[in-house]
Amino acid sequence: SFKVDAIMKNDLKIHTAPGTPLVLGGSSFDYPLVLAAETQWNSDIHKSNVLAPDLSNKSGLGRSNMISKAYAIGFSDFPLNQVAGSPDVGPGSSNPGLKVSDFAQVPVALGGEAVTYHFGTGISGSTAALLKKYPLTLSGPTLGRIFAGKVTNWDAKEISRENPHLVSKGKDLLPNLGIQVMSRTAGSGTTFILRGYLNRVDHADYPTVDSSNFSAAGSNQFANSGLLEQAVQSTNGAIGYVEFGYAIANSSPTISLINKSGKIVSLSEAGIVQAATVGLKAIIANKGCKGFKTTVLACYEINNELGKTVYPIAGFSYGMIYKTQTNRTDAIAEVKFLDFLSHQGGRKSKATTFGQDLADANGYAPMPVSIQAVARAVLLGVKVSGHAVLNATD
Amino acid sequence: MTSAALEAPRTDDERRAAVQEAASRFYRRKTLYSKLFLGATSLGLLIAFIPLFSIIYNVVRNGISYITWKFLTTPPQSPSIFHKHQIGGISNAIEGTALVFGMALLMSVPISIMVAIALYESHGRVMGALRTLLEVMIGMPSILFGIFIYTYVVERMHFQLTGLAGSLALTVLMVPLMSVACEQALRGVPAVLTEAGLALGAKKAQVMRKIVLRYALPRMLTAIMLSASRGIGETAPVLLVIGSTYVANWNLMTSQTTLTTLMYNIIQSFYNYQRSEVWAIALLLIVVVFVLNLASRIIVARLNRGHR
Amino acid sequence: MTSAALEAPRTDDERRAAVQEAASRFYRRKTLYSKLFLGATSLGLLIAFIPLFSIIYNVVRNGISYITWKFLTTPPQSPSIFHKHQIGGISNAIEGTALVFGMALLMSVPISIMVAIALYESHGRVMGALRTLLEVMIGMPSILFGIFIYTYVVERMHFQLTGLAGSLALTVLMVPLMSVACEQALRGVPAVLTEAGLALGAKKAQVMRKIVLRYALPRMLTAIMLSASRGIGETAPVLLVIGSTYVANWNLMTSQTTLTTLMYNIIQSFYNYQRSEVWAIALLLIVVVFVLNLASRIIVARLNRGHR
Amino acid sequence: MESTTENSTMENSPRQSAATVGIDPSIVSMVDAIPSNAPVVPVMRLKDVAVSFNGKVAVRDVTFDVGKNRVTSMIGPSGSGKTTLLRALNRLHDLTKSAVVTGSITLDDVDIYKGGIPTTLLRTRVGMVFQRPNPFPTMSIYDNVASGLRFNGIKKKAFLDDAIEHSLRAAALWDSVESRLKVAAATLSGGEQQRLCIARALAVEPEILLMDEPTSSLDPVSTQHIEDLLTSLKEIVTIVIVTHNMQQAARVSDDCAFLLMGEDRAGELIEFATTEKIFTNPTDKRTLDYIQGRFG
Amino acid sequence: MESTTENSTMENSPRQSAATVGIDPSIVSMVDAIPSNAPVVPVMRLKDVAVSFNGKVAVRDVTFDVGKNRVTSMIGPSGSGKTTLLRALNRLHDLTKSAVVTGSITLDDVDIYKGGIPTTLLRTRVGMVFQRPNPFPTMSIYDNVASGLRFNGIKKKAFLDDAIEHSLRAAALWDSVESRLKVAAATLSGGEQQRLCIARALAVEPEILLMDEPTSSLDPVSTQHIEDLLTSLKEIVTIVIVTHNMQQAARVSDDCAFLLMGEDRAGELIEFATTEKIFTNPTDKRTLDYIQGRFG
Ligand SMILES: Nc1ncnc2c1ncn2[C@@H]1O[C@H](COP(=O)(O)OP(=O)(O)OP(=O)(O)O)[C@@H](O)[C@H]1O
Ligand SMILES: Nc1ncnc2c1ncn2[C@@H]1O[C@H](COP(=O)(O)OP(=O)(O)OP(=O)(O)O)[C@@H](O)[C@H]1O
Ligand SMILES: [Mg+2]
Ligand SMILES: [Mg+2]
Repeated sequence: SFKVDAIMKNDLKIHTAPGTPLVLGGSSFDYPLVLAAETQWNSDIHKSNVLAPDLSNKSGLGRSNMISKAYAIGFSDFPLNQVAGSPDVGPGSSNPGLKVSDFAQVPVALGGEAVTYHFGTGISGSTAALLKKYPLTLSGPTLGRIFAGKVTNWDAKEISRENPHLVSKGKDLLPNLGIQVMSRTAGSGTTFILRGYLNRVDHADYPTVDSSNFSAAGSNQFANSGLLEQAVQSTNGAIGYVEFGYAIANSSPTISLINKSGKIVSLSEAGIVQAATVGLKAIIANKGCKGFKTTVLACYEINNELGKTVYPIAGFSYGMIYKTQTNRTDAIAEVKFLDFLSHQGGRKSKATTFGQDLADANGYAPMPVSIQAVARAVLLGVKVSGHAVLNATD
Repeated sequence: MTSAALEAPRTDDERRAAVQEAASRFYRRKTLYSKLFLGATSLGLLIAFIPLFSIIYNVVRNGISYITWKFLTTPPQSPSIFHKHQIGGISNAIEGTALVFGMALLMSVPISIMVAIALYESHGRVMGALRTLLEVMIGMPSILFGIFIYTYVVERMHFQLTGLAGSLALTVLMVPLMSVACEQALRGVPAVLTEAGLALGAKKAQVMRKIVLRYALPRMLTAIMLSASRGIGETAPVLLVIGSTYVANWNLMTSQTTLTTLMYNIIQSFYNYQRSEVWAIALLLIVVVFVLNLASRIIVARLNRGHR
Repeated sequence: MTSAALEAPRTDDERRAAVQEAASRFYRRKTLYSKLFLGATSLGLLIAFIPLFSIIYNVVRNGISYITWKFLTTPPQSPSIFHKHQIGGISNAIEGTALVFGMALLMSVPISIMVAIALYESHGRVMGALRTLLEVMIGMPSILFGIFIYTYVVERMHFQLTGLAGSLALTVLMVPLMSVACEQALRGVPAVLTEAGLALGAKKAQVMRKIVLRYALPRMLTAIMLSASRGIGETAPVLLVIGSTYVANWNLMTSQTTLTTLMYNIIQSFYNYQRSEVWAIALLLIVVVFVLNLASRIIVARLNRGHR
Repeated sequence: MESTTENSTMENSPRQSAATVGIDPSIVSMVDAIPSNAPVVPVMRLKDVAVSFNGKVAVRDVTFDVGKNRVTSMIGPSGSGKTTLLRALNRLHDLTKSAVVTGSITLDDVDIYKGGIPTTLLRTRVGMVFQRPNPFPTMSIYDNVASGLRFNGIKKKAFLDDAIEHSLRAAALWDSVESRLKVAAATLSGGEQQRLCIARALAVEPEILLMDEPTSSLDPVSTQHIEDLLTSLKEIVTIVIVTHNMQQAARVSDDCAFLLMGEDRAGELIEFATTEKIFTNPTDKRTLDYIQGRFG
Repeated sequence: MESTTENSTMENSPRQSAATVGIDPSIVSMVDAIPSNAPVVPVMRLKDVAVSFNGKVAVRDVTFDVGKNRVTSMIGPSGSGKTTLLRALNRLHDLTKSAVVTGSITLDDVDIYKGGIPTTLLRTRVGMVFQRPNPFPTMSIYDNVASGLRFNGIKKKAFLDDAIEHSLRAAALWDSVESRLKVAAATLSGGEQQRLCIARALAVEPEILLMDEPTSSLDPVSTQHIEDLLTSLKEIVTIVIVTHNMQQAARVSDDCAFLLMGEDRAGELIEFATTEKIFTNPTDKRTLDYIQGRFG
C-alpha cells in the first residue's frame, strides 16, 4: 500500500532555466492536458520558455525519442517494458544496455476514451433527432467485433439489438451504411488502452485483439488523435477512438457503452474517476500487475471495471525521464514540471493552479490523490550525481 | 588615327614590353589563384556529395534486403508484441501510389498543356498576372494544397478521405509546376518555325498542333517528368486527405496509402524493426525516379534523333 | 529542271487553281477548328485557375483578419476548451523560419554555386553520373531527407531536435535543386564570351569569376530564388527533425518551429477554431513568396539593364 | 566594289553623273546580262505603305508595283526596313501586337489589309522564304514539302505525291532527295535545306514568293545554286527578294527598290526602278552614293 | 565573280592559264594596289600542322610562315578548316577535349605546344578577334578594353587609362566613345562593337592578331571601316585574317593561304604565296578554280 501524502507547498520555480527549452512529445492521449499545463508552467510561473510545445504524435515515438534523448520528457500511455516481444530496453531491443528501472515513469493524466462516430449525411433528420435523445449504445463484445472487422454495417443485428429505441414501427432506423474503422498507426497509446479494454471483455467470438491497430477491419490509420478525429468527423459511417477531450473539442457524438455491470454509461468525468477508484483498489490488492516486474505502479490498467457508474475504457498516461541525470538544471526543470503536471494545487488555498487542476477543463479526470502520491514517489527517485532532485519536503 | 596613336607617350614596343613583363610577373599568382579556385570547387563538390552519397548508400544498404517479390506484392501486417517481425509488404502503398498518382497525372498533364498553350499564345497583362500567380503557387508550401483540399473538398463537400482527394491535391500542386515548365518548352520553339507555318497559310491552331507542340515535345516530356517526380515524392499534401488502407483495392473513392505517406507513418512507428522498412520504400522510389529519368532521356534522345 | 517541272501532268495554272480552291473550301473548317482549339485552351485555363484562385481567395478571406502586428510579434498561447480564442501569435514560427531557412540558404547557396561550377567545368563520365545523381535527388520524396537527418544525425549522433537539423535537411534538399539550376544558368553563357576571355590571356578561374558568373548572375538569382521558395515551403523534411518552440529564441541549437511545421501542427490541433490560423500563415507565406518573386525580377531586370 | 584604278575618285566627286563615273563596271556588266522584258503587269501594288512598331515608324513612304513574273529586289543598308516591308506583304506582322501597317497593299486589286481576303488564304497566295533555312526539323523531307498543302486541307496522296515531286523539281532538289524523301529534313546540307524551304513554299503554288536574304547564311556554291534557280522560277511565280548583296540584286532582279534610313532612323523608299536604271543611272543622289560606296 | 560578258566561259575552259583568263579584273586590280613590301621576317612558323577532333582530321598539311607586320589571309570554302587552323595558333583548342593539334607551330622560334611558353602568356602575345562582335555585355566600354590588362594583373589606373585611349584610337573608336566610356558595351552598334573587340585585343599589345571573318556579320559601311583599319594596324601588329570574301583577302592581305577540303572531307593547305601571286598566277589548278568559281 502507498502512503498518500497531503500535498504541501511546492515551490514550483526552478532557479535557473535550462539553457535551451526542453523538448517534449509523444502520446496524443494526454496532449491537450500536457499542452495546457506547460503553457501555464511556462507563462504563468516562469514567464520564460523553459519547455518547448509538446509534439503530439504517438506514445511509441515519445518513448523512443526519450530513450534516444531527442525528447527530454517522453509521454506514453503504456509504460516502458523489457519483456520479450517488443522491448524498448534490455536484451533484444535496440537499447540492450538499459533497463526499465533506469527510467522514472510518472502518471500524469487520467483519461477516458471516447468512441466517436459519424453518420453525417447517411441518416435522416428524424433519426438524427432520435439519436440526440437516445445516444447510440454498444456493448464491449459488439465494439470488439466492429474493430475486428466482424461487424461491417451500421444496421447489423447486434447493433440494432443494443439500440431498441432506434426503431420506428418495427423498422430499424440505423442506416444501411458501411462501418469505416478509423485507427491509429502502430505505436499509439490510445490504441493500447482500447485494445486492453477489448481484450478484457468477453471476446469469445472474435480473435484476440493483439495488434496495435485494427488491421482486420482494413482500417484507416492516423499519426495522432487530432488527425484521426478529424477523419472520423468527415467520413460517413466512420467509427474511431480518442481521448475524451478530443471528442468535446470537436463536438463529436460519442457512443455510450454497456459496462461490466450491464449499465449504459456515456462518457463523463465521474465515470472515469469511478473506473480509476475501482481499478486502483484491485491493483493495490494484487500488488502490481503481471508481466511488468517493476516497482513502478505504471502498469495500472483500469479498463472494464465493475460498478454501476464506471465508464469502461479508461487509462493513465505517463511522463518518462531518465532516472539518473547529468545536467542539474535540466533535471530540475523536468522533475518540477512533472511534479506540477501530476498534482493538484493546495486544497486550502487555490492560489496556484496545478496540472491536475486543468484536467476537467481539458477533458480529463483529475488523478486520484493516491496516484498523485505515486507520481511524487517516483519523482523522488530522480537523481543528479547521487543527489535527489526533489526533496520530500519540497 | 594611326598617327594619333603614335603621339602616345611611349612607343608601341615599350608598351608591349611593359604589358608582357606585367603578364609574366602575374603569371604565378594567376596559377596559384586558379589552383585555389579548383580547390574550393572540389571542396564544394565534396561537401555536397558526402551527404548525398551517404543517403544513397544508407538507403541501399538498409533497404536492399527487403526488396523481394513478396514484399512488393503482399499487404502490410502490423507487428505486435507477439509477432514482431510480421511487417508484411507494401502492396497497398504501391497500388495507392499508382492509382492516386496516375489519376493526378491524367488530370494535370492535359490541363497543364492547355494552360501552357494559353500562356504561350497570349501576351496581355492578365496573362502576365496569371503567370506570376502560377509562379507564386510553385513557391507555396505544398501542405497548403493538402489543407485546401482537406477543408474545402473533404470537409465542406463531405468528400471523405479518399485517393481521389489525394489526386486532386497533387493535381493542384503539379499544374503550376508543369504549366510553367511546358510554357518554357513552347517558348523554346524558334520563331522562324512558327512563322514558316503561318507563311504557308496555316492557322495558329494548326501551327501549334503540327509544329510547336511537336517540336517542343521532348522538352515538354522532360518538364512533365520533373514535375511528376516532384509530385510522386510529396508527402504533406496527400497525408492530410488520403487516409490509408491496408489492402490494395484499386478504388479511388476509398482511402489509399501511398509510398510517401507510408514512409511518414512508419518512421513514427514505435517498432524499431519496422522503421528500417522506410529505407526499402525510399530505395523503391529512387529506382522509380531513376527509371523515369532514364526513360525520359531515352525518349527525348529518340525524338530528337536526326532533327536537331 | 524547269523543263522537267513543266512535264508534270497539269499546267502550273491548273495546279495553282486546284490548291487555291482546296484552300478556300478548307478555310471554314480551319476557322472552326481554331475556335474549338481556343475553346479547349480557355477551358483548360479555367479548370486550372478555379482552384488556384479559390485557394488564394480562401487564404486571403480566412487569413486576413488574423494578420495584425500583435499576431506577428507575440508567441502562441495554447487555447483550452474554456479559453478557446487564446491562440496568441506566431512570432516563434516567423523567427524559426528566418533562422532555419536563413541558415539553410547560407549553407546551400555557396555549396550549390561550387557544385554548379564544378559541373560546368568538367565533362567526364564521373561528372555525368554526378549530374544524374543530382537529378534523381531532385525527384526524391523530400521526407527522405528528413528521415536521413533524423536517423543519422539526430538519433545516431545524439544531435537532438534542433533548428540546425532542420537547416541540414533543407540544405540537402535544396543543394541538388540549386546546383542543377545554377549549372544551367552557367551553360547559358555564350561560349564566345569565355573564349574572348581566354584569348585575352585569362585563366579559366578568372574567366569564371569575371565573365561567366557575372553574366549568369541574373539567371542564377532566379534559380536560387525558385529553389529557395521550394525550400521555404517544405514541411515533411523539417517536421521530423526540428522539434518546436514557443518563443522566438534565435538559437539554432535549440528546437524551432517554422511556419510550415506550425501549419501542420495546427491543422491537426483538436481545437477547430485554432485551425483557421493556418490560413493566416499561408497568407503570410504567399506574401513572402510573392515579394521574393517580385524582388528577384526587379534585381534581374536591373542587372540585365543595358547589357542584353 | 571599288573601281579598277583610283580608290579615291568617287569620294571626291559625288556629284558626277552616275552614268559616266563611279559605278563598278562589273556590276554594270551584270545588269547588261538581264534579258529585255515583256510588258510589266502589276500583280501587287504598294501605296504609301508604312510600318511602325509601338508607334515608332520603321519604314514608310513606300509606293511601287510588283510586276507579274518578274523578280523585284529590295536593297538598302541594315536597318532600312527591308525585312519589315517584306513581311508586310503577307501580313506576317499580324503576329506582332505592336506592329501597325498603314497605306494600301493590293493583290490583284484587293486590299489585303481591308478584309478582302482571309489572311491564311493570302498567305497561300503570297509565300515566303526566310533568311535562314528553316525546314520543320520534326518532319521528313516529304512532310516538309507537303505541310503547306496539308495545312490547307489537301490530304489526297496522289495529289501530294505529284505536287511534291513538282515543287522539289522546281527547287532543283528532286534528283538528290528522290531516294530519301522519308528522311528527316535536318540531314540535308544548308544549301539543300534552303532549297527545301523554297520547294515547301512553292508546293502551295503561290502567285508571289517573298524571299528575305535567302542566301545570306549559305556558302558561295549553294548561293550560286539558288541564284540559278530564281531565273527559272520566275516563269511560274513572281518573286520579291531582299538582299544585302548588290551584285546579287543586279544579277537576279528585274526591278529594284532602294531603301534608306532617314534622319529619324525610319527607313524610306528612295527609289524604285528597273534594276538596269538603278545600277546605271539612278535618279536620286543617295542611290548613287550607296551603289558607289558598295564593294565586294 | 562572273566575267564581264559571257557567263559560261569559265566553266568551259578551266585549264586556261590564270594569268591570262578567268580572273575577275576587279580583283586583279585590287591586288595591284598593294604596296610592295619590305623583306619578310617570319614571326610565327607553321610546319605540318594538323588538327583533328575525336581522331577525325579537320585540317592538315599546313606549312607556312606568318611574316612580321604583314597581313596573312586564309581563304577557302566553308568547312575547309580555316577557323580550326586559326584557333590552333593561340591554343584555343585546348578547351576542346577531343581536339588534337600535331606538327609544330613556333612563335619567335619557341614551339607554342611544347611548353616553352605558358598558354596564358601565349595568348597575350597572340590576340584574337572573333566572327561576331563579342564584347563582354556585363562590362562598360572602358572595362571591356581594360579586361585583358586586368586579367594580366595590371590595375594601375594611369596605365589603364593610357592604354585604353591608345587602343581605342588604334581601333578608330576613340572619338565616338570618348565621352561615354562608362556606358555598357552593348549600347554600341554592331560595327562599333567589332571595333571595340579589336581595341580590346589590341590593349594587351599582342604581337600577332588573329581575326576570324571579323566583318562577316557586319553591314558594308562597318566592313569598310574595319578594312581601312587593318592597313593602319599592320604597322603595330602582325595580322592573320580568315575571310570568306576573296575581294577582302585581295584588298587587305599581303600573303594568302588557300585551304580546301580533300576527298576525305579534311581541309588541307593547297597553296600559300603572296596575295598577288595567288590572285594573278596561282600554282595549283584548284586555287585557280576556286578563284574563278568565286563571285560577288
Ligand atoms: N518586331 C519589331 N519590334 C520593334 N521594332 C522592330 C521590329 N522588327 C523590326 N523593327 C525595327 O525596324 C527597323 C527595320 O528593321 P529591318 O529588320 O526591317 O531592317 P532590314 O533592312 O531588314 O535590316 P537587315 O539588313 O539588317 O536585315 C529596325 O530599326 C528595327 O529596330
Ligand atoms: N569542336 C569541333 N568538334 C568537332 N569537329 C569540329 C569542331 N570544330 C570544327 N570541326 C570540324 O572541322 C571542320 C572544319 O571546320 P571550320 O569551322 O574550321 O571550317 P571553316 O573553314 O572555318 O568554315 P566556315 O567558312 O564555314 O567558317 C568541319 O568539318 C567541322 O566539322
Ligand atoms: Mg532584314
Ligand atoms: Mg570559320
